[in-house]
Amino acid sequence: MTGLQARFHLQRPGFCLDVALDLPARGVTALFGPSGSGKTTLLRCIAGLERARGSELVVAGEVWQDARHWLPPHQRPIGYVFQEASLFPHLNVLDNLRYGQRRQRDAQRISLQQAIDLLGIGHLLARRPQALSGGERQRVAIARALSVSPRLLLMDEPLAALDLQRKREILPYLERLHDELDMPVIYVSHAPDEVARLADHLVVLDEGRVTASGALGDELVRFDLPVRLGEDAGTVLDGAVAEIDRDWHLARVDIDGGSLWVRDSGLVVGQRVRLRVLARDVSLALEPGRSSIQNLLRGQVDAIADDDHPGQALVRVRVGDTRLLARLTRRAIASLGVAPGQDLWVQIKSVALLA
Amino acid sequence: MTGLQARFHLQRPGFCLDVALDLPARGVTALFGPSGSGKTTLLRCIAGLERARGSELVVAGEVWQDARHWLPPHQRPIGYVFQEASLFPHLNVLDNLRYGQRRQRDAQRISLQQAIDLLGIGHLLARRPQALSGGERQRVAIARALSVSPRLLLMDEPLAALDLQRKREILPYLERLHDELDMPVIYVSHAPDEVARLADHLVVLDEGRVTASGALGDELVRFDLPVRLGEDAGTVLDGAVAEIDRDWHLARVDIDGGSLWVRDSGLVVGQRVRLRVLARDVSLALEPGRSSIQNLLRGQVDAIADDDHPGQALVRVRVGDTRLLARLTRRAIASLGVAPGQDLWVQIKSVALLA
Amino acid sequence: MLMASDWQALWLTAQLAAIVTALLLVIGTPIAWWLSRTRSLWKGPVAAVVTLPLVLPPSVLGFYLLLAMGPEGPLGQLTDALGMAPLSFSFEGLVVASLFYSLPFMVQPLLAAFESVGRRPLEVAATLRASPLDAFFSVVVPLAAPGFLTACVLTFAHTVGEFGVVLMLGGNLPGETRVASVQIYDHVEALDYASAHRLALVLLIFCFAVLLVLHAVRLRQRRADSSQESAS
Amino acid sequence: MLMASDWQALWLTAQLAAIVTALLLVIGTPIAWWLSRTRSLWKGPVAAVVTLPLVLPPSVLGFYLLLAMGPEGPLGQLTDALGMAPLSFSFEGLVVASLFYSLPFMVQPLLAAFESVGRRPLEVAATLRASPLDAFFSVVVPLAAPGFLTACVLTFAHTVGEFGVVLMLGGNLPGETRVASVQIYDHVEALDYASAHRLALVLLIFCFAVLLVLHAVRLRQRRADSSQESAS
Amino acid sequence: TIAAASDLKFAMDEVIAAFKQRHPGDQVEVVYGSSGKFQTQIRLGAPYDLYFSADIAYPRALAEAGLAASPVTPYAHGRLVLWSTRPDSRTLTLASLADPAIGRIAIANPRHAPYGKRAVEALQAAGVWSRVEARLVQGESVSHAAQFVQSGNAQVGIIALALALSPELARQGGYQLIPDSLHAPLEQGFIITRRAAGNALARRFAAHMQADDTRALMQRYGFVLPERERR
Ligand SMILES: Nc1ncnc2c1ncn2[C@@H]1O[C@H](COP(=O)(O)OP(=O)(O)OP(=O)(O)O)[C@@H](O)[C@H]1O
Ligand SMILES: Nc1ncnc2c1ncn2[C@@H]1O[C@H](COP(=O)(O)OP(=O)(O)OP(=O)(O)O)[C@@H](O)[C@H]1O
Ligand SMILES: [Mg+2]
Ligand SMILES: [Mg+2]
Repeated sequence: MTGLQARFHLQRPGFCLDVALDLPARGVTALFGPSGSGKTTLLRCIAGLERARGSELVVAGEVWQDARHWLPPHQRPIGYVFQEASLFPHLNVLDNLRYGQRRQRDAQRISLQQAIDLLGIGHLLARRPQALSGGERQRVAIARALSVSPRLLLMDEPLAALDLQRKREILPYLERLHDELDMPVIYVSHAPDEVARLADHLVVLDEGRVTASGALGDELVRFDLPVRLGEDAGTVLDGAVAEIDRDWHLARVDIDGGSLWVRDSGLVVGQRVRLRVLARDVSLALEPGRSSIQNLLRGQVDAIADDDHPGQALVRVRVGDTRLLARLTRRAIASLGVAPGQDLWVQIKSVALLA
Repeated sequence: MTGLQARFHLQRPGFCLDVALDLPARGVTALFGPSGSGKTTLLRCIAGLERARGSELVVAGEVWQDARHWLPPHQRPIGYVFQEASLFPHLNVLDNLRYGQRRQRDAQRISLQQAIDLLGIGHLLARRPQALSGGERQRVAIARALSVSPRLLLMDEPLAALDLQRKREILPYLERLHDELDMPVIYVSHAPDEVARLADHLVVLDEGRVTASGALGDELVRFDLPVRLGEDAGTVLDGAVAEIDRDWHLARVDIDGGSLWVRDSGLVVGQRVRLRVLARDVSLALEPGRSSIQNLLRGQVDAIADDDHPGQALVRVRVGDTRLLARLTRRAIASLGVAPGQDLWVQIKSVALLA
Repeated sequence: MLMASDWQALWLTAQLAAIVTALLLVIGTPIAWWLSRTRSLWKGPVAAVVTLPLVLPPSVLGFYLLLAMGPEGPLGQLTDALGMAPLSFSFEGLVVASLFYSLPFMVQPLLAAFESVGRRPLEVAATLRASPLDAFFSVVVPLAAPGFLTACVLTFAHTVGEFGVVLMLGGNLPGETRVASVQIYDHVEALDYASAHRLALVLLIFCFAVLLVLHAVRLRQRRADSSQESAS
Repeated sequence: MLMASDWQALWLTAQLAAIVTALLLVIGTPIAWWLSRTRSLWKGPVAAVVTLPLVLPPSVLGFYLLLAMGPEGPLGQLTDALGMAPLSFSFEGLVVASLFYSLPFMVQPLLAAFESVGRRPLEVAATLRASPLDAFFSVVVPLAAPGFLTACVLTFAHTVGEFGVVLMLGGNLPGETRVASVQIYDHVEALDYASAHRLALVLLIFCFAVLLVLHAVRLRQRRADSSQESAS
Repeated sequence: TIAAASDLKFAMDEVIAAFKQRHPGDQVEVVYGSSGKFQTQIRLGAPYDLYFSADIAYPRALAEAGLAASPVTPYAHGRLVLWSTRPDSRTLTLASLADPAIGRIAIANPRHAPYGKRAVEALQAAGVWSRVEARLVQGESVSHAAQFVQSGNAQVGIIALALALSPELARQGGYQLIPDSLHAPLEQGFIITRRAAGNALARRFAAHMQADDTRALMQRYGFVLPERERR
């Protein structure tokens, strides 16, 4: 009786949201889907901002709405980052932040000061929202949603207007929040790297319907995944740090079937980490050569599938129990004679450490 | 006397825009910079929405503003996509689009119908903006900016709320527009792949000042580039299609110093194309091995520079007159003995065809 | 049910209210727009002055207007110089007086509406080649529509009910200045309550119908908007 | 410069206008809010009815109120049943009458202001744990501030200038119902123009000052906002 | 509290002053206004103790309705005058009004103001009605009619003598009496209202109205006094 069980049915002229969802009790659920597929509408339903007949929503065993109950939005313990920042124009930044803080009912679990620091908005506190840049507004909106110490966080493309550098600062903070506070997050994003980094669970919407829903790792290696991730197709691996090479600032992470070297940024031996390997970074070789590619694993071809482009294919390779995707040209597959069952070397040019 | 020459000085509490710019007469100029660095403010100055003393702006030899002249915004032949879609709430989508079209002075050079089709907003024409999703609004805003057949297009993060698929459809259209219509574009974006794909020219802003400005290719191989492109560091190469391999859907593109195989998507022999090679996709090897990596060039190490992370370095390699960046771990550099002047093999896992 | 003079008075009232509302729309809009945009120090005083006609008792305002329209008064001298007939005891005089008296009802609601439009829609219009004037009509006016409606409703209703000024200045000439409000007043003063009740009732029904139509327009517009929900 | 009775009348006027404005704020706000949110079919008629007091000539309205407050009228019977003194010819009666008469000036501008606030700010407030009532005060009221200001200005000024109703209903009792507008009217009727001018001038100056302060408040608020430019 | 017709304003102020001198402890307030309005208000419970009407018909109606605590007492007759700011104002007659060059003629509203009603009668009796009718403007009261003339918007007014004698008007123009044979008498009367039935002060004031010096005073202010016998 934990997690989030939802069934929404909302009819609009030209659009119909019709979803049944069962999301895990913790972690980040990424909501993916093309423009106009109903992501925002779904978040609004969860927040209680849209009222649809015959809908049901149970969060952590509490009934928020069903045929007889209706918890009004202001009594739902959520935080909501709207797609447009929607700050209160009559309040300055600090008062926008305080607005929610003053009204929270539960114990304050999130330090507003820390959020302010991490989002880099300390110097803006006295300003009116009208005097902020687009990215600044968005950061304030994130801090404001956190100010109520929500028990469920709904974020509608919160990082869309931010530069890479900022994203890199904010993402780990969000990760920590949901890890430490045990606060599930539903996160709409168009950026596969954000999703890969943050999400544990993936829900794909299309024309108001759920077309895929499952654990992130499982979903990503599905060839028929309805989201075309394109350049960002890849896999997510969980592993543990086995060794730190201080001289070269590298860390060895053991995964099932081998180990990979990743950049070290203060890891400790034994720590559990998540790695992301993009299909485009994986190449296959018949013999190990002397190249700058440091990660070389022994693997076996599992399956070959079409890719977006006819000149390319996705090859799934098993390394122990780990499955990796490799993107190759058809010609390379032919010239190396790659076929299911074949043993070969897997070269990984680059491994991203996610968490 | 072509191109755009600008000098703006705008003082705000806590922020000062102080730029002198000289942009080329055609092509796309990408405006890059962290949140709050003044990108929107710069666009607003160019559009005439901010009026700063002692500013100068000359576009294609016409003085738009200087000490004595001031061309009011509505007489500047620009198209502006605002950072927030800013559609007129009292008009439906079609009337929003017609608003500009009715008022354009010059000949209509852009087919509104075509823009509508390409932006996929045909089914939304009768709706009010309030009934659109975030991405739908943004697409309408792009079409509306084009509806005036501008001679200079200013776009403030126009694709931020769009999914990859949509971006992939819209980007080529924007490319074609600026190619065919000879309409310079100034494009604010946080997405390096958009920039790399579209831009010919890069301007980097930081705290209201220009910290870099130049042709995209030149800027990208500068080690000291103030934009930290991170995973997206790389180079852009110009070449010509030399051969088409119909069986494998591949095309060979000759660049200075060698040739590269890229995915073919309807190229013709002799066509000039732009290629993008990310540093993360380039590996170096002492001897050519048998791997799935199809692009192998002979090159010479030019220089080695620090990268974001101490465990890594960027190596610049000369292939003929072409310069490529490779991202390697420090340990790989040591174990292969990579040093300036050294000859070796350059393996390129993936080449993106941009235009 | 009503006497002929009652119908005449009603017709005169309708004309007066319609003309005054139309003229004030033309006069009040630029004033309100200027007030909403200016940063001049005059803004406060001008806004206050525009409201002042309200605080004088109507018959006193009428008295001062009577003085002004007399041969010695500035308005009287003006009409004289222009070779026009004096304004007092004429329909034109009532129109002029009502313009003064009802000005605040036009300007204040418009001012509030213009202030809530903000600058962004105008900026967008400018980038779409709309001149400031064009943008005003194509963007500001539709966005400020509820304010315009309020302003017109208040102005119209108030001109209908206005009576002190008219009484003071009109001379009660049938067909010229004897509007419905004065007529009802006369009935009451003459203790002819039955006539007063009837005329008042007809006036109320007439105005109720006018107001209902205006509100229906607004309502339908709002419906159209919000059947597609909020946001922007 | 003024006689004692003038000061008394001014003081009474200030009290009346302040009390009426304050009460109407309390009465008009929920009406306007309901009108701005409802989708009921009653919306149009109610909005029209709320405006109707405007179209009756004030002294006629006063006459009907007098009937209503008289021993036979519904209000008179009510006060009687409650063991209260009759309302007619008392300050309380003036307050009640002014509430009727000035209601449109409060409701209409508020209605327009509420309609322009839109739904989004309320949604945001709800996600930040504000109950609807809380959100109304913490979000809607500040966002509708220009509308509140307009409403209060019009109500206040109009109550000051109101006179037909007061004369009919108040009976011109010094210290009880003889407000400044009636006093000026008396001076004019008695052909005592000098006194009328003086009192009118003082009244104008007083109201000008009040209005200036109100506008200054609005202005300063706007300045604070827009010194940092538009957008949102 | 006394409710008095507007045309009494100048006389009544002095009457009250004299009364206060004689009865120093007594508090008297006076309110001036239109007689018709007062009648309505008294019917509906206005707190007036004495009602001095410009038209005796109003207090009579009240008395019939049982709202009077005294018989209806006539206290004066009003006189009509032609008043104008023209230099030749003292030579004007009703007949001369027929000349269109005279301009606009202001009268009080004949529907509810007694002086207006009598003015119309006088114009009709003088045989000029049809020639002046189009040039008549109606004021709400006699003082309003006087203001029309004062401000120059009308040229001649038919108003109460009491008003024409007021300092303000006496200063600005001249008057010519209209023979009272041309119209029904402007009989003015007062009553003590029912609410003041037990009010000794009201009785004292009523008595004061009948005193000789008061009558002399009234005469000075342009009222013709009724025969004593008519009491
Ligand atoms: N108020 C509304 N009234 C009617 N239709 C609406 C309304 N809001 C959104 N829609 C439509 O509902 C569909 C889903 O909208 P929604 O905002 O949920 O999309 P989304 O997945 O969030 O898209 P985006 O990524 O562009 O923000 C769209 O087709 C949209 O046009
Ligand atoms: N109206 C204003 N008044 C005062 N300061 C402002 C105003 N608008 C923006 N600023 C400030 O000016 C600076 C530049 O803002 P600008 O909007 O140009 O940034 P930007 O580069 O577009 O950022 P983003 O990527 O977040 O949109 C910021 O520090 C911002 O806070
Ligand atoms: Mg959305
Ligand atoms: Mg910006």
